[in-house]
Amino acid sequence: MIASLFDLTLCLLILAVAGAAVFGRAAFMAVVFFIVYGILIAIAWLRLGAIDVALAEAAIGAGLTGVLLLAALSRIMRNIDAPEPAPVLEGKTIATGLASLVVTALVAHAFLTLPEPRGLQSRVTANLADAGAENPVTAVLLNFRGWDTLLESIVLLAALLGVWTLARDDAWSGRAGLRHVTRPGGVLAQFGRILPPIGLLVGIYLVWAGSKQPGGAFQGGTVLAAVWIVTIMAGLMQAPRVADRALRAALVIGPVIFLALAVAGVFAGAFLVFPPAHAGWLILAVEAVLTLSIAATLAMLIFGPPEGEEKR
Amino acid sequence: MIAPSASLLYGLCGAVLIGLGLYGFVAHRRLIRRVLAFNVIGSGIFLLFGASAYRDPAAGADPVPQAMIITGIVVALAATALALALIVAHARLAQSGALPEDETHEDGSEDAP
Amino acid sequence: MSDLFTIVMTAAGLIFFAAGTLGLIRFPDTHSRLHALTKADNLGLGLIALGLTVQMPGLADLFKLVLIWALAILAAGATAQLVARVAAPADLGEEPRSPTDATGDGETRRR
Amino acid sequence: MTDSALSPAIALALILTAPLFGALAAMVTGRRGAGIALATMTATGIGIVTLLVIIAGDGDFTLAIGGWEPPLGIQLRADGLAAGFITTTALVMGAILAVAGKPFGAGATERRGAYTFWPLALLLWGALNAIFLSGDLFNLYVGLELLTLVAVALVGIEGKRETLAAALRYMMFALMGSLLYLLGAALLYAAHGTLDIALLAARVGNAPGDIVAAAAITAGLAAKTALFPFHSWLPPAHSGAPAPASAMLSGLVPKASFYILLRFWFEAAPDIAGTGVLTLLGGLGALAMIYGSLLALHQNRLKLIIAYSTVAQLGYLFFVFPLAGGTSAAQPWAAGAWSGAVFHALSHAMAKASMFLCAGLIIEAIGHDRLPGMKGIVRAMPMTVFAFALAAITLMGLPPSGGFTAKYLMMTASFAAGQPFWALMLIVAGLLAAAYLYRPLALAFALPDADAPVPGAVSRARQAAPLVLALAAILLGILSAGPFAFIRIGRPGAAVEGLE
Repeated sequence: MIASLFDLTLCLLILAVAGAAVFGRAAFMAVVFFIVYGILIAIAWLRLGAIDVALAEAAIGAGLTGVLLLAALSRIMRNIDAPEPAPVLEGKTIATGLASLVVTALVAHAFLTLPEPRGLQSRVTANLADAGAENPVTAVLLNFRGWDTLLESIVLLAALLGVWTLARDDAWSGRAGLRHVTRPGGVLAQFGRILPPIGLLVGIYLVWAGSKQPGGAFQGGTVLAAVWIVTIMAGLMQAPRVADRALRAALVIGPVIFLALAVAGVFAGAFLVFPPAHAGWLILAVEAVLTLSIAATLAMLIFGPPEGEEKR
Repeated sequence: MIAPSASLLYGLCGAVLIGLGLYGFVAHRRLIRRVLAFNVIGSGIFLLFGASAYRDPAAGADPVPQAMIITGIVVALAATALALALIVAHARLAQSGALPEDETHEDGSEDAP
Repeated sequence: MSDLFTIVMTAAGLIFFAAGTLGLIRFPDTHSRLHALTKADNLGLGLIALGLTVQMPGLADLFKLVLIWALAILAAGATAQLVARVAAPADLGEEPRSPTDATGDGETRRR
Repeated sequence: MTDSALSPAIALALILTAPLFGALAAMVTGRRGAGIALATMTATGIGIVTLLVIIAGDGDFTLAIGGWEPPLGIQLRADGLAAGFITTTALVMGAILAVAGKPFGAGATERRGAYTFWPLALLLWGALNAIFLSGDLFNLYVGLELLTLVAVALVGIEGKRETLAAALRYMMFALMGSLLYLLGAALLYAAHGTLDIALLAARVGNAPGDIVAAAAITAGLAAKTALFPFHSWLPPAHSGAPAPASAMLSGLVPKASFYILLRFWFEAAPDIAGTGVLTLLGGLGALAMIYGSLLALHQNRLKLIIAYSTVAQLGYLFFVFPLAGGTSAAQPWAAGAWSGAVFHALSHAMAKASMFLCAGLIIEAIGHDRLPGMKGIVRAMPMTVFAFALAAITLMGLPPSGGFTAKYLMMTASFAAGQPFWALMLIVAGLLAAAYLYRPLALAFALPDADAPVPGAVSRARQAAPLVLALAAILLGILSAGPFAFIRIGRPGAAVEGLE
């Protein structure tokens, strides 16, 4: 559809906010602008007809990445008392500026000279009937390119393992992340009691609706992770210990069941096969279990490595 | 000037974001700013990819790139989480948010590369 | 007729948003800024939501719109309280609170 | 053999999922990592043997995942090249996990290092197998990202300040590398509607979009293979990590990104590059070789010498592009150069892993890896020094090692191609490798100082693992006829009839 004035203003706004995020003087301001940038990109995805991606971008791209950046920034500020150094090296800036312009021009030229679109829309809709999900994006994610999604859920686990590797040896038995100080009757405690019921409802609905309308395991998992984080920040629950068996089982259950299904597919002739007759409920089962693992992994990624007692 | 299609506009916006993020990634010395720039480049690439999937609105947005972009966003989050955890762990030991070779002394003079 | 109602309502909402942003820029310290933001923006959001209610095709969408508005108000109220609590000493001229102070709410501290 | 349609799927399922199952199991049961690794080795071993028998029997085959043919679905491709890399990876991982049993063994309580090493190592193995078998560029991206995240975590596993800095530097290069690769893949899909390597071969022309995409993919993968301008992260990262991790990082991880370069340049876009670009890649490889060797010459820490040697050896892997790259039309010498590069990649994987494992055992015995401390170590650890020497022979490219076969193939190809410069570079590489590997060996055989502390005892079983690896690298040279024919099964027609 023809680009309306709204698209133009949105693009200019995106570029302005991205500029502020990249060139901003203070790191905190840059992170705040980055979160706003993430929301604007999510709106851009709506204009490009990709609602699933808009959900993912808003939940993961802006939300979780923003929280990760803020958490990391506050922990770094704790350790560094050095003043904010000059953000940009004068010497290198001209050369890098030119290089970035050249890259932008090359990429824009490559984009402008793309041949006629050869999308796979027709092929996807043709096979949608026996893919087990009416939402084409979920069908691609879980069935047509299910191997990508399986590896991707293991990438999340690998990142969590990497984060746990960075714990100090003596802190290994401690609880994950920093201790949250909350006044019992305070605002955050109340907030932590009101939000979880709604969050659980929305998260599970997102996963359930994923097979017919936009939604799915990753978007739903992110909402559920946020609910767990809020309850812990509100002091209603303690962050789990890394050695906690139930936590580890929850982290691993999704990929394990998906892998088991992949191997079971061998008897139906090929690797990772969803027989069309049962594809519907099989995909829902996999999505449910995957959501549990994704929610647990994302929340543990936000909490960070286990922190032992601080030796003052 | 013929009115550009929406996908063309967002595609070019993605290209500019890539350039912007690349500049930020190379020019900044503080690692947290470089991770932020990495995320800007990543969303620029995905925007370009998503725009190329919507070039003919009649056929609707191609679901295969959408699935790849969602996978890409989650993988970018995993990489960002690990990078930030490394930066925090390094900052705790080295009292600095930058790599040793990018460190500047108190008087702001650049140490020998 | 309903479009006219939407246009009037959203325009009013936008005016409040503009007022809130103006307050954010002009006011000297965090507390007055918070005051401007929460008052103007929440009202602006309410007006826009109200304006959109007539456009909603079905009851379910209407309920979703109200849910969005309620959650936004809840989040805005809670965060404003937290920011106010953290910024309190700086506004009252004291030096910012040391991390080990027990009265903090929602802060994180080493285990 | 049971119904033959079933066994290829079983073989691939075992190879792809066994290491991943092992990693997930090791993540839950904290202290039985070593046992799970053993079980994974047997399961994957069975899968690999079945795969080798199938490919040797009825040649290469493809398997559409979920039954969805490309361009919709992802296609796995199992040919001689893939089976060669998978077998070598299994052999190297087996030796590494055997040696890692002690330093990362399960103590009374669960320790951080002992807990995280096993899942990370098995995830690395799973990622490698997924990359070697995949035929889809985006699937290769996800596999490569899994490999990189695990590799960065392994570099930082000891948690000291310099290893964290090394892991961060590696992470920054890796992040930029994967972004460039992603940009290339996105442009290719936008232009051709598929990312399957076989389908791309027919569709990729030299439109501007394809050229920018190829440049982005090559630059991204070059950053991950530490080619010359992007090599600065490798030495501190590989020398800082514990020895079993360094063996994986140096021996296997860069091979995955080089493997994808081979798949892309020789199967997805054979005609896209002009000779200029190919000579540039070869030139950068030569620069890496010279730079790495010269710096290895005056390091005084054993692991740093071996790490700089990796930069050098990875460098002249890239000679394959000027020699065999370019037009897909049959060039008489192309097969020789291509097989030479694959031989070099496989023998380097085994020899380098063996060398890092030997270095690890020596460090366990004398407590540090400064060269003077190695004086007269041969008396205390004859097997380890013998393995180190065999591995050194392979890296120098002396007969009868696999390294020599690789050099021989590439040199004859460079003379046949009328570009003797690369042959000269290969000779210089061999001489420099001899120079920087001679110093540790000379010290090992020298008379120990009178007051030198007695090196600790290291169990013979653990010394056997690097010896087996070094012998395998030598055997690759002696019995090179078999592997030479095997890795060329399933090669695109153009390069098969080459130097007979």
